[in-house]
Amino acid sequence: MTNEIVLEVKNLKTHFISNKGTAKAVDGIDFVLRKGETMGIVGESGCGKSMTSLSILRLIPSPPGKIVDGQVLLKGQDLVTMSEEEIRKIRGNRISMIFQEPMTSLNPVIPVGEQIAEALRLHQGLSKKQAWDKSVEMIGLVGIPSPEKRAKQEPFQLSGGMRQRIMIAMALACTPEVLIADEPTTALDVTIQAQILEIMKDLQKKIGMGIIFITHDLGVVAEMCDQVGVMYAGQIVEHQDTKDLFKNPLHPYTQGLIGSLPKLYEDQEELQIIEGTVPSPYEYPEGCRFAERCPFATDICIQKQPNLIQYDENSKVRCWKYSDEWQDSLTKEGVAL
Amino acid sequence: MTINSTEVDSAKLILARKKIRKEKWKTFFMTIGQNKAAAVGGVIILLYISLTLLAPILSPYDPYEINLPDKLHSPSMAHWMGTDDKGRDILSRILYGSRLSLGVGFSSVFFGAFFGITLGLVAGYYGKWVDTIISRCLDVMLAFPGILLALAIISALGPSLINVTIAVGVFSIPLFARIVRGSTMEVKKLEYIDAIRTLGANDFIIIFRHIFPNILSPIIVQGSLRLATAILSAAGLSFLGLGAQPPSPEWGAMLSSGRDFIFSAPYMAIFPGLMIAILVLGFNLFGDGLRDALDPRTKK
Amino acid sequence: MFLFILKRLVQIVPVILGVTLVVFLIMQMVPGDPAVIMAGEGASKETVNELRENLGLNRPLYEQYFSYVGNVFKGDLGNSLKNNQPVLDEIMIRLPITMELAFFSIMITIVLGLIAGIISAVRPYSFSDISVMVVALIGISLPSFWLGLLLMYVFSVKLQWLPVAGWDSTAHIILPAITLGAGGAAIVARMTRSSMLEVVGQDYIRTAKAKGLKGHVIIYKHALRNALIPVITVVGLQFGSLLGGTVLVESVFAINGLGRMIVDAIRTRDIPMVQGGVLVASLVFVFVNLLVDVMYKVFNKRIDLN
Amino acid sequence: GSSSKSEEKADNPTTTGDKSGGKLVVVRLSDATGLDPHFITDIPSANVVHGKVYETLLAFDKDRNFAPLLATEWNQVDDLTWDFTLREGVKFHDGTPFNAEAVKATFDRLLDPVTGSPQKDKLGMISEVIVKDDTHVTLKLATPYAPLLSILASSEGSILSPKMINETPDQLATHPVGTGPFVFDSWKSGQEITLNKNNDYWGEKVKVDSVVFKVVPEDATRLAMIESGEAHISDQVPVTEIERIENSDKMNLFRTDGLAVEYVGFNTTKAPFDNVKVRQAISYAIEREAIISGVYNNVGTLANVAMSPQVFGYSKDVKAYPYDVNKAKSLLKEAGYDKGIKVTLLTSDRKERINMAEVIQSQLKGIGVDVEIKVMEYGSYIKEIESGEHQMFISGWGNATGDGDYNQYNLFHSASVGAPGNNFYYQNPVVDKLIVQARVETDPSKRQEIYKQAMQIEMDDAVYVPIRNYEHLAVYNNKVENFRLDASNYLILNEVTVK
Amino acid sequence: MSNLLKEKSPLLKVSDLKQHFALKKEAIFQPKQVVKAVDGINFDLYPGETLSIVGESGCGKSTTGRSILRLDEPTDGDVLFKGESLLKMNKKELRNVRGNIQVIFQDPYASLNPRRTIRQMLEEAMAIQKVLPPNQREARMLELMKHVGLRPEYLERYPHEFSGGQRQRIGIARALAVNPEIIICDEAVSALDVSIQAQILNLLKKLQKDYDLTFLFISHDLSVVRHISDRVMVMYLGKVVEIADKSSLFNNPMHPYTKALLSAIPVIDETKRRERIILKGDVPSPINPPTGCRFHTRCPFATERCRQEEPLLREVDTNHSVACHFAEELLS
Ligand SMILES: Nc1ncnc2c1ncn2[C@@H]1O[C@H](COP(=O)(O)OP(=O)(O)OP(=O)(O)O)[C@@H](O)[C@H]1O
Ligand SMILES: Nc1ncnc2c1ncn2[C@@H]1O[C@H](COP(=O)(O)OP(=O)(O)OP(=O)(O)O)[C@@H](O)[C@H]1O
Ligand SMILES: [Mg+2]
Ligand SMILES: [Mg+2]
Repeated sequence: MTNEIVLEVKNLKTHFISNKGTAKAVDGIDFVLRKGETMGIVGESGCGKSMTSLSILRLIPSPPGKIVDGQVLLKGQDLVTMSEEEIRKIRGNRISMIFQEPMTSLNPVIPVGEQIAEALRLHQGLSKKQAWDKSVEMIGLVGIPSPEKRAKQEPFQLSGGMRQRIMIAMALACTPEVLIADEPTTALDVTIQAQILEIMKDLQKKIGMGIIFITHDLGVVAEMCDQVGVMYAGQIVEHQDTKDLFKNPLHPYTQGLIGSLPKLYEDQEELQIIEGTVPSPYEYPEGCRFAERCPFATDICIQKQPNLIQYDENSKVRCWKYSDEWQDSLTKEGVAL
Repeated sequence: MTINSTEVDSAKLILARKKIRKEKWKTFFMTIGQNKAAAVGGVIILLYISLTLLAPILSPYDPYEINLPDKLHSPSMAHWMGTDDKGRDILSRILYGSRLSLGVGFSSVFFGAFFGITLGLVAGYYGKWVDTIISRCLDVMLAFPGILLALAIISALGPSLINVTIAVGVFSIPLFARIVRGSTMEVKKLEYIDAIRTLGANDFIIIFRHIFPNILSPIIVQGSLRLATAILSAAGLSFLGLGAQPPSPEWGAMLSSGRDFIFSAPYMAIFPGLMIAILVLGFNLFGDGLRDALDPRTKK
Repeated sequence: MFLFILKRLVQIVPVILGVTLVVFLIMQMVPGDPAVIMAGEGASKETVNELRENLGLNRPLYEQYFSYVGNVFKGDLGNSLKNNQPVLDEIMIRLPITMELAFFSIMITIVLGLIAGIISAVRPYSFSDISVMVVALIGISLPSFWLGLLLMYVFSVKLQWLPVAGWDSTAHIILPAITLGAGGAAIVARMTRSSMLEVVGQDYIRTAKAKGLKGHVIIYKHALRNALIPVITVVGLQFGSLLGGTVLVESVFAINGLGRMIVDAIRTRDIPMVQGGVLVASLVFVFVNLLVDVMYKVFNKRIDLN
Repeated sequence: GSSSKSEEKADNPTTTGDKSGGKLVVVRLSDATGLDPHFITDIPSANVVHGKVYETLLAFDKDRNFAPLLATEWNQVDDLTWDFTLREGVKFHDGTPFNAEAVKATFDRLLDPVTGSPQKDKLGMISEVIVKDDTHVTLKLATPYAPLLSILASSEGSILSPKMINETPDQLATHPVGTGPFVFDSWKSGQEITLNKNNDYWGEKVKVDSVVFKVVPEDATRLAMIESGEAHISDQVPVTEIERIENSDKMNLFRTDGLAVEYVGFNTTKAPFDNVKVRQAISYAIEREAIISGVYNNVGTLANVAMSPQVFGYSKDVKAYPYDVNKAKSLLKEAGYDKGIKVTLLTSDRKERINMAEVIQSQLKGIGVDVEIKVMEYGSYIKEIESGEHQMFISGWGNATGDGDYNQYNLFHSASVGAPGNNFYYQNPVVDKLIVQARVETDPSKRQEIYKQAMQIEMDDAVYVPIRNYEHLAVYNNKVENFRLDASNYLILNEVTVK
Repeated sequence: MSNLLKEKSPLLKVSDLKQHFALKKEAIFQPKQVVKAVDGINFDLYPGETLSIVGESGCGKSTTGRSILRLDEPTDGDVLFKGESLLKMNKKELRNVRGNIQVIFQDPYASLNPRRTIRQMLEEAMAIQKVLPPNQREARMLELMKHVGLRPEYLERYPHEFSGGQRQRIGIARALAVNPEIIICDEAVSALDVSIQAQILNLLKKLQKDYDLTFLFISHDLSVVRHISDRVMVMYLGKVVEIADKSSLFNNPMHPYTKALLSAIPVIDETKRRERIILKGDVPSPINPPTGCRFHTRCPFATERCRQEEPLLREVDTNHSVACHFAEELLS
């Protein structure tokens, strides 16, 4: 991990403020992404994965959404405080996104080639003709046969897999430094998913961008990512290199998550489960957000929020269990592990 | 489980049930209340309804009493909205007329909704040839520009407020039917309908207990917007002299007789015109607000 | 596409047949003997009977209907009872006028409606949005004939900027077209707004933003085209009520159009005229709907999927 | 540019050059139904051609005396024979000369059953038209008929081009060809009819270049057009606008007494109006003066019988029932209706009539008669009163000829029960006899006396309540001069000038 | 275990089931287009077992389930429930027998009527099938709620007041209310997060034991399928391509499609990853399915024969049937 840092997110907080109250969708996210590296973000539905990715490019629906705190540094340049005009020049150019739903993320009435070419004309100042040619080239690059023909078609004429590839082509057209992929394969079949993941890996090798890969599928993470952040209730609760995470999950939530997956090559009578439900983003508990469901929770977990602490060189975890206070709280209570 | 604990349980349950009912209404009104437009619309409608009920108390004069020497007084302290060409107090007539105008609106929409919903449910649920036949018939009805259909019906039945109601109702049948048919086809595909079918429910239960309640919101929205149009259409028919019979103070008829005085005594047309416009506005606001409030997309 | 249009054209036939049947039946229910009305005040019984015989009003109903439908397909809509002119000729005098009025009104509806709707949608809940929408709501709520009289009073009688009534010059078109188009414009404005707001919330708009496109490109290139799809349908439906609305507006502004012709014909029990008029009005309506469907299909190719 | 300016000029009917007489624009409620006098049954249609395109043998002058027109002299030889001397040097608009043959061709067409003219009956007593020479013609009658001249002076007596009659009779309905001061130009159905000045007219030529009859159905719109100068004359004026017109410096009002009357009729065969006491009670209870002033704004005069003072045979000595509520009440009591009755009052959808109905409804409330108003659109209204299902109805009777026979025979003779006009379903042998007697009586003063007797009986039987003698109104822009309406509501345009 | 099963008579026997949907015609002269969603499939379902159907989106899994229940009227074939033909029943007979086969649907949001409380749903279900005398239903409802792990006072609530996992439990309770013998789970856990999914899977397993249920489990998630099933059936474009005991199928997939499918699943444990077979192209449309073997367009081993001749489903090993001409050759 000697590569230069391209993106650094510091204490990012995105809240939704409405008359129902404040939903802390993203509540203090920190991470670092290096050139050529893939970072995975996993977590259950609603934990704030998408909002994190949208916040980076300031695409959260506003109102009611608002970035209330933090920095997003692209090679040291803060995106959060930039003018709208400046960030527009970064979007689709230096940082690109791929969205979850290939069905709805393309404009249904514009030929796909044009949808790609549009960004090229804007950011790279290409002529109409040049942009179109480049766009056709990109479509070929993501493995769609007869790209000239496909470029002229509209999204409804393409299959889901093809559309997602178009999305990838669009995102990569301007050779961005950072690619944010928000559940790019969730809507696809496994065999198609395998195709897409393969293409993404190939292209990353060619272009060398850093990827933020958002998913809830731990299997995909295992295959795609170098390091993983596990999110729970708007926060990162654990951050490790991928191999370590699956070998040695630190946070009780990560442990529960891995445990509740049915294993493909093992027989299990019963699956391990995490009791309870995720707290509402409108009213997070004061202490650890997972405490309510945590088999190890003690008083301190309920009273005080843990910080994301450095566990070892490449691992961080947000859990009292790994803190210095843990032993104290246990002895005070007199509970033995 | 002992008998005792079940009893306790069911007592708890009944309480819970009551609370839920109450809250259901409360949330309904809250959602409406939160939508400013709907709230304004609702207030306007309530105001009109109370005018309707209180007309006998509020009216300063007999709305039918002809008093020729007092004709065409412009608005004054004695006659806030002036008097008409027969010396009747316009305010009193408007107050009494709200009954008729609202009545025409509500009953025609009810009429149209009743047949429209039934046809729409049947067409949407059974599909196939039933749908084809009903849809073609609706096409025929829709192919008539609405007011022409109403005109033809009224000239067949003779001009009267009831016939206006029927005529206006008839041309809202296809509108309701289309909406209901569409929603029915949508809801029919949902899994909970499959679920009730796999439980062995018959068509009647499926249509009326499971589909109908779930397509109510577009119906209500459509209904309140139709009310607006119905009142306007009825006024239009009265304008053509095909509506309420004299001396009834229906607003459309008042407006229609006032149009001869649009230059010399404009208040005769302006007040009923305003009353119609505001009422229609009320229903439009309410319907729109309702649509927003009931739309699951905006709710979430 | 060609086949689609052909299919739709074929479907029109039963609808038109249905229309003729309904009009025919309704006109049968209408009280008032056309022969008596034609003969005029104080005509003798013999005259009336003679007239009735000549008009074929003594034949059984179904016979009258079938011979009527047969003639319709030959392009013969019969003769007016009133002036004995071919109904088709009478209609052809007025149809262009009504179509012209409808055309200009629908233009007003579309242009005003779209502009207002876009202004509103670009900055939702802003002052301009709210004021445009308030005006739109008022526009919907005004009875059209009332609006027409008010406009006439202000612009023609008081200010004398525009002619009062008639259909002779461009200036004559303005007030009736506004009167007729206003309600529709308001509806289109509201539809455009809500449709735009919905489209703006769609994933592909987010994609467009993520590409770094400029705001106006997003609005006009990505959002508007999609937002127009439901608007087209509304405009199509609007055209229907517009045809109905011509009845009132043509009365107010003394325009010799189809709507007024039908109303007059109903009043005078000129049955062939009513039948012909309603038939043509329905045909126009049905064709406009076909046109709307075709446009809808062109704009929204996704429909092919289902 | 200049071209647009000239267009503007052409558009504006009031702009006239020195020489040109300009275009006169007349706006009216409804279009003509046809322009063939043998088929015209309504005044709005007749108004377009009568005295403008077509001329009659003789005409009424301002004072409703007979004046020569196409005939210079006439002479009743005996009860059944009339001689006419025709004007020389007159040509139809199509170039055909006007002569005795033309007169014969016209009347033969009218009387030929094949033509199917609804007006045939009015001149049905003519048995033969004899051409003596080019300028002399004789009418032979089957029965003596006193009112002959007045019918000949009406629209029904128009003389048509024999060329048209022989060659293209079907076109007469849309393309009238007569001898009048105006030449038919064009008819845009439902919109307007244009007549041009006849530059070859035999008499004094009209002052305007052309006249356009435009259809403008809305009262308010018509008035706005007159006020703004967009149109010049409107012959249908809402009575409620009189003050405004009179106060306006842009508009003038023309009023003239008409030949028609308006009355409330009873169906004498339908309970409770089969009882003469009930009819009388109602007659006492209606305050007619209030209607004239309140509803009609004093347009027209209080009628005493169902015949206008302008009509031959009128008598002012027959008195209507005075307003007397007590009498009315006691009569009702006598009739056994002291607990009140419910009746329906039928009217057509003319605004003034509806207003009148409302006022009557309110007046009759005073004697405990509960009136339900039934407004019917004209066609249905006619059907209803002809079917005899009605009770009380508001109606009027015009009189194109100005003769009492047209009035009494159609309204009260038992032969006219139902469709022809006796919608009272009134049958009184005495009255029948009197009416027939008046028909053949040639002595005007004796005829007058007979009509008076008949009318007195009708009044005693309280068949109807006379309300109003018509007064015709027209509004015209102050750029128009020398305009008048005649008693039959015809526009007289011969001398009109437009500034 | 599978041998034991075979000795029992099947609870449900599906033979040559076909479900073709006619597409709406665009124009009068256009030939009729048909989606062959399910195109002649055979299988048996034995009492007490869990048979899973897997395959990619659109291959006809749900349609199979719906055809069995006659939610869509099948085009051809037969379905025997305890030897009686479901397809030949009239409406009334069908309504009566329906209580025996219940469904749990994929979408926990769409499968509950939003206007009805849980109590109303359960009561109605029991009333329609007349499972218990009315006075005993209350107790039964409370029992059901306990079984699926919901609090009894939730009976009065409306569906929108529940989370996805809770809703799925309600759906399960409703299915159980009428004492069914077979439950068809159509993607019953696909919409849920893994932690919730685990809860529901455990619940289903428990209920199967308690009530002696038979499951037809439709899913595209192979790890879930492996966890829950006894036997697995793989479908591709409306056809069964392989059906076998779970262990046999997962350890020894025979059909090239099954192999590719299994290899495409992302696996956490690196040591267990198979060599990935990346299939080319997209799933063909069921409107004009390829001739011969439907998989030949994407099959790395396809030959001319595959293009011409449709392979039949044949038993290659005990309780392991596959529809591939070259199953044996490919094994080696
Ligand atoms: N418009 C909004 N108003 C209020 N809250 C919102 C809004 N959009 C998102 N949220 C909240 O933000 C939180 C995070 O949402 P986000 O979409 O980031 O979740 P996610 O992790 O991407 O989930 P998924 O896996 O379902 O995509 C959610 O709990 C949601 O309640
Ligand atoms: N009512 C219908 N009309 C027309 N085609 C249909 C209908 N229902 C299903 N289909 C088609 O039949 C095929 C099989 O659909 P089915 O829902 O059974 O697939 P599935 O295997 O359940 O897929 P998924 O995993 O996406 O649920 C699809 O191509 C689908 O489009
Ligand atoms: Mg997300
Ligand atoms: Mg499915």
